[in-house]
Amino acid sequence: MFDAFGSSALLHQAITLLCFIIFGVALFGVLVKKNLFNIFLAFSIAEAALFLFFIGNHYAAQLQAPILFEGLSRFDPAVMVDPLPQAMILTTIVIGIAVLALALTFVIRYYKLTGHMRIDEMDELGEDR
Amino acid sequence: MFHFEATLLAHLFFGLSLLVILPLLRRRDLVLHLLLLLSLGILFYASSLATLFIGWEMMGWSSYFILASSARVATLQRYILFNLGGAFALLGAIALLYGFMGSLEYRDIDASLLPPWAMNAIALLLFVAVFVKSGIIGLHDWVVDSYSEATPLFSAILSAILSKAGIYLFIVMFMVLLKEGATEPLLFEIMAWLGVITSIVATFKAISQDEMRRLLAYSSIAQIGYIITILALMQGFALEAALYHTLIHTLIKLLLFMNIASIIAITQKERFSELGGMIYHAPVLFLLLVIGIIALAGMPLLGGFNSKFLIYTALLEEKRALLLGAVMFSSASAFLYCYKLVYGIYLGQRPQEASLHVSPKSYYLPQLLSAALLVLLALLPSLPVGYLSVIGVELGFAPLDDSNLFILQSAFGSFHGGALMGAFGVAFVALLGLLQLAHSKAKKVKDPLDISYCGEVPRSETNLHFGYGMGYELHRISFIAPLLRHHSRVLWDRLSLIASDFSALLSSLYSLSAQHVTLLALLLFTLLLLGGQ
Amino acid sequence: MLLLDLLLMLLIAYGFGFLYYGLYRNLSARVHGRFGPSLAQSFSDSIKLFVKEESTTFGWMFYLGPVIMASGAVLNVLFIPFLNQGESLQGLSSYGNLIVVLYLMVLGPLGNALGVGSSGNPFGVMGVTRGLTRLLALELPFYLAAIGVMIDAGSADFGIIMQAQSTQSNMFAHPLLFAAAFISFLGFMGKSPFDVVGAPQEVYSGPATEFSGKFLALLMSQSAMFSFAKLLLMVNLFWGGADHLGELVAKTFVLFVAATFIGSVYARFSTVQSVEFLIRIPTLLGIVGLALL
Amino acid sequence: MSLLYFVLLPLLALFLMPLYRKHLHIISVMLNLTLLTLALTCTHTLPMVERVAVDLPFAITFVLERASWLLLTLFTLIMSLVSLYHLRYGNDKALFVASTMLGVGVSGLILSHDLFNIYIFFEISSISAYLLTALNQDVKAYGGAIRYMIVGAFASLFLLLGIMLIYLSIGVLDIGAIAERFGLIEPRLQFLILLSLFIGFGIKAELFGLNFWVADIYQASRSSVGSLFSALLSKSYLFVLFHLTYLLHVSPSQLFFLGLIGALTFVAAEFSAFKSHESKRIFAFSTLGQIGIITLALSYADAMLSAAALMLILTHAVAKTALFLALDLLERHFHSSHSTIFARFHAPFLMGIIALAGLSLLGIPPFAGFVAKLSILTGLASLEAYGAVALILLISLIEAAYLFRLLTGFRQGTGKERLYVAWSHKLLLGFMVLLLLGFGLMPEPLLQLCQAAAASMLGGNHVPL
Repeated sequence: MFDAFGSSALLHQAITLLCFIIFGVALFGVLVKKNLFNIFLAFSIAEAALFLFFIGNHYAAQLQAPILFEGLSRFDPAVMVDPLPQAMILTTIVIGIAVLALALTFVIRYYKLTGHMRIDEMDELGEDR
Repeated sequence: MFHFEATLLAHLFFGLSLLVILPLLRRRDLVLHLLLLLSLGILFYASSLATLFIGWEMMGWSSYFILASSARVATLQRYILFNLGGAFALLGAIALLYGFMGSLEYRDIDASLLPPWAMNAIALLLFVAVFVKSGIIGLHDWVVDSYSEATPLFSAILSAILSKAGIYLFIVMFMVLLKEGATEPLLFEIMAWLGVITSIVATFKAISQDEMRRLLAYSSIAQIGYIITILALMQGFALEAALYHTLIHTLIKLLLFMNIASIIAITQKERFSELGGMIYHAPVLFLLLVIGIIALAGMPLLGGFNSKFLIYTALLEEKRALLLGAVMFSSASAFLYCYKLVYGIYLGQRPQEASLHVSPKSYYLPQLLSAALLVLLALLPSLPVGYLSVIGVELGFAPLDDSNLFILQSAFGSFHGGALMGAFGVAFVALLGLLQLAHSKAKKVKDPLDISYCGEVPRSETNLHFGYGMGYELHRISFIAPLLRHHSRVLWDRLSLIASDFSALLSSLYSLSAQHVTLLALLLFTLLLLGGQ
Repeated sequence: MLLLDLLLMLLIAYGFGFLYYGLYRNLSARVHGRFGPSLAQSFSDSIKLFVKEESTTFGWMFYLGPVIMASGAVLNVLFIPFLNQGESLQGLSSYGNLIVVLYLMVLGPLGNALGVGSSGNPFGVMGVTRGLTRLLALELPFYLAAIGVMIDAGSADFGIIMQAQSTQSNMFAHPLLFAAAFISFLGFMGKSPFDVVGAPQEVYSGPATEFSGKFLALLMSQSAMFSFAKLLLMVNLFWGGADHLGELVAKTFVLFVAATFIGSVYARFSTVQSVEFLIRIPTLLGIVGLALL
Repeated sequence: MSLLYFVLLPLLALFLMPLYRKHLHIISVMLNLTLLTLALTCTHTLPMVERVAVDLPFAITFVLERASWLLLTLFTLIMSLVSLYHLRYGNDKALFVASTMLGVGVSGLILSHDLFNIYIFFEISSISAYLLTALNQDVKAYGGAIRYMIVGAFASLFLLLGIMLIYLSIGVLDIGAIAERFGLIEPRLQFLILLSLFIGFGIKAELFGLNFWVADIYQASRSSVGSLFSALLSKSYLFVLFHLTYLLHVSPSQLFFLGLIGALTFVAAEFSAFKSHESKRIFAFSTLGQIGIITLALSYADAMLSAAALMLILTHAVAKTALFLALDLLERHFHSSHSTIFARFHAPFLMGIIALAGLSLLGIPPFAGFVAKLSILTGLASLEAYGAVALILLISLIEAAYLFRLLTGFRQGTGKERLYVAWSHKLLLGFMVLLLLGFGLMPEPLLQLCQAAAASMLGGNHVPL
């Protein structure tokens, strides 16, 4: 699919650029959105952008997926893509989902207690409270 | 060289004062008082700067917690902040010294290795520590409030003992450890003048006080001002004079504060305006107080003169005429508050309404002991000289001559305590006898209101005790009034106001919403990214 | 021998004290254009008061006040040498020194102040307060001058101070110091313009308010002796002392007359005025004098 | 003896929860004491390296050297103390889960020798911290937890970015290997990586500019949780931050920058506390202040100063734990943590504990806090950093002002309530204060441990692959 890019370097640059645009958008969301749900969603987008950036930069058009089957009995960097980033990202996704779930739980509980989920109306903490 | 710490001051403070006062204390503060005692021990027997500092700080906080049972919050804040400020200055000096010596043991300290700038910086820091503890004017705010708000007994400890810690620190640091250091002489010159200015200002402030213990607190500041001045000469005879005065002042302040504690116990009153005429209710206390103030005023016939004499002759020997003039001026001004103290409490007319309690008998013991020692020292002024000289000799100074205990020797003359006492005694008895034998009979008035009063007869509600306001006219004297009008407290209050404004500003940062916090973090990231390249 | 010497000193001081007192009343009356009482008036007053039938007392401290005051005066006389040489009329001066005497001078007044205070009369205390307030400023120039003299002589001992003046007396060697001390001295002698303490126009009688009969007699006698002691002090410090009794009388007399004349022509300062004046002029003189030392 | 125990045992305890769900408080105590014992038995076998490897790139490496051992021991000690404290309050599932996970997280953080593992433990400890914050299950708790999560998620984004950039540029994650090859990276990218890591760890280590959330979080959580945050969490991040800093041989100007940040942290926190009336916020600010000093001291990369900083970490952790636990007692009684509660109770023992721990916190002799502070000051002085000495001394006055204002309440006011303190709590708190006093009077053994730890931390403990 990415054969049109010809070389990996160009491809990587394109991916990097794209990912950081997404990352920027997500950060914008984090900083500007007032709804707590939207904020955590923005965090998920930002994470996703980073995942894409990392995986994308390790993709090489000529190499195979790092899966051990059909004669591939060992990890060989010459033949297959570096498997480590994929393992890392898998782990990170799991963590990210766990954190998101926890965050949303808190948001729901918070909503039930206060009737709102707007960050600019959170005033329960601070001096003399 | 270093068994110095174990000699005079330690014995003096332990033996005399605390042990006299300790049995009198309420049980629940006993632990804290014992801690205080322990801290003094650590301070005096330290052999390294770290241990010295431990004693110094323990003394600060244990006294703070004792004080906390009776003083107001603002007073306590001032007490601990000034004390810690001094302590941290000391810590700074210790750290600086360590930077050059690589050790905190006394024996490893060789001040001759210090470059002049470091020696001067250390000296300045130590000055701050000493000055705060001694209540040098401008840094004295904490002294007066804490003395007047402590329990009456603790005031005695504060004034008689803890106020001397600054002097001890000065002697240990400058005369023992840093003797070889190249301290700028100008610093000592400034210190000498600061001491005497302190004593003058504090004396005037003392005169204009209406509360007994505030008066005595200012008096303590003034007396310690002399000691600071005399120590700044950095001479052996000056050291002896300073130590002698320390001894005398400890005795006097113990006597006076205990006396006032008795009065407070009897009358439950603190102000001259509410007291008066106590002489015929408590004649023994009156006599004890008179002994105290005569000694405090530094008059002959009581021990107070001995140290004054040594101080004056030390200043004469150094040919510091103006300094001596200022010291003597302050000393003469002290007569006024001495008289105010005795008049306001014991003399004049007794206010109507008061009901009287009984003073605890145990309060008399320290007073009697101090008074007896003051009389003894008047008779034998050279009695402690040998003891004091030990310290000077250890530090390499020549000892004072004490071959005849009756005679106090100095380079500028001497006097014979026994002759003074004897002459006064003979004259007193002879004149008293003359008066007694006179044909004329003394008739005691029945009614204390039977006085010559501009041809009128005062009634019982007439305020006849307005003499307690003596010293108020100082406010009308052009060069004293500004001293009484201005308080260094304003300066410190403003400083604390600035700090709390700054604090409000900063703490508002810590109440930002999570989004703003992340925004700031992102900004920091961006700034560093752009700027840090 | 010593005892006899001491008694002689007291007697001289007593006699000349009352003589000068009488002279003072006469001289100032003449200056004011009056005749004044006889020379012995004060002395006979004191004797008369002493033998009065009754004198009022307010208690034991009131009783002791004049005694302490008089003892102070006696001590002053005994600790200041009358002559600058020889064995006689030296009193106890070898047991003390100038600093001792300077402080002894305050002892008596303090004892008296205790007596006055115990009477409960507010006017007495008012006088004492004025006296003490004035004392603040009064002592400063005198102390400065005394410091100058002591540093100059290298000792606080009277003998050495007087010996140091054998070529030139301090009065001429250090005129500024002398001027400072002399102005203070006027105050110590209770002369105008510094006599606000006991001035009847100002305070209802001042410190002596409640004293009567033998107490007042004792106070008058000690005042006479004390005045002589002060004259003596000035002579010793600034005029080289006296070689013999005649010189002593002459010198004290000159000093006394000068003080009386000045005191007779000046108006009275209020307490505040006298403090401000004393701190400004004589203190400045003293400081300059010390700087020139 | 395997280092994995420090991670696996707690996890095992969590998995087996259904077996003893009624006795979680007891299990927690047993678990933490076991871990403490294990940590102590490691003393003679340091340094230890443990590698669980499938194939080389997939290896998980744990390293325990002197510095991390010191912290590990501290963490297990504090965990034990806190779990002992909770023994009286019975079974608490949420607390058990969250605190045990926190233990896993912080132990993993300091043991891991692999950047990605650090990230994982970073997240584990973060999640457990969020849980701990929300423990009270009220508006404050959830509000605080949500704030915490927003800031925390932001931090982990940057940490992840940094790790990704490192792997993209040199293809290794083992810290030792990174240290060897870090110089090969293009300088500008190097800077970006360092900056990302700094933001990631800096937020969690509560450094100035990144720490404006801290007071709110401490206020939202229970006081007993505050002790975990202040003694364990921030210190573990700080340790990793400086471990990396030393290993990556950052430039002197960057170290200076860290020192500056430390000083700012200190100043800003102490000033902020000056006006505060909420005791949990005050303690939070005081923690920040200490972190500032520690950062300042560590930024000099000097053996003596680092030892002093480690000493401060230890003494501060114990003192703060004692204070927070005592505050927890008060909070349970008064249902408030406003500073006025200090004047409303009468309990001599508790007051003594608070006062003495407060003194140690302030660095006042004869407590261990003083030894730490003195070592830092003398260390700074011997490096001729007199400005830093002056700053610490001056600002400490502000610290004294607010701490003593709290303590003043003890002897003031009327109508105090008698507060009953259980003997077990007395024993526990007394033990902590005795620890502080003991190490204050005999600091030598602890100082030596700290010096050894600092040497190993600065020495760059590369583990050969």
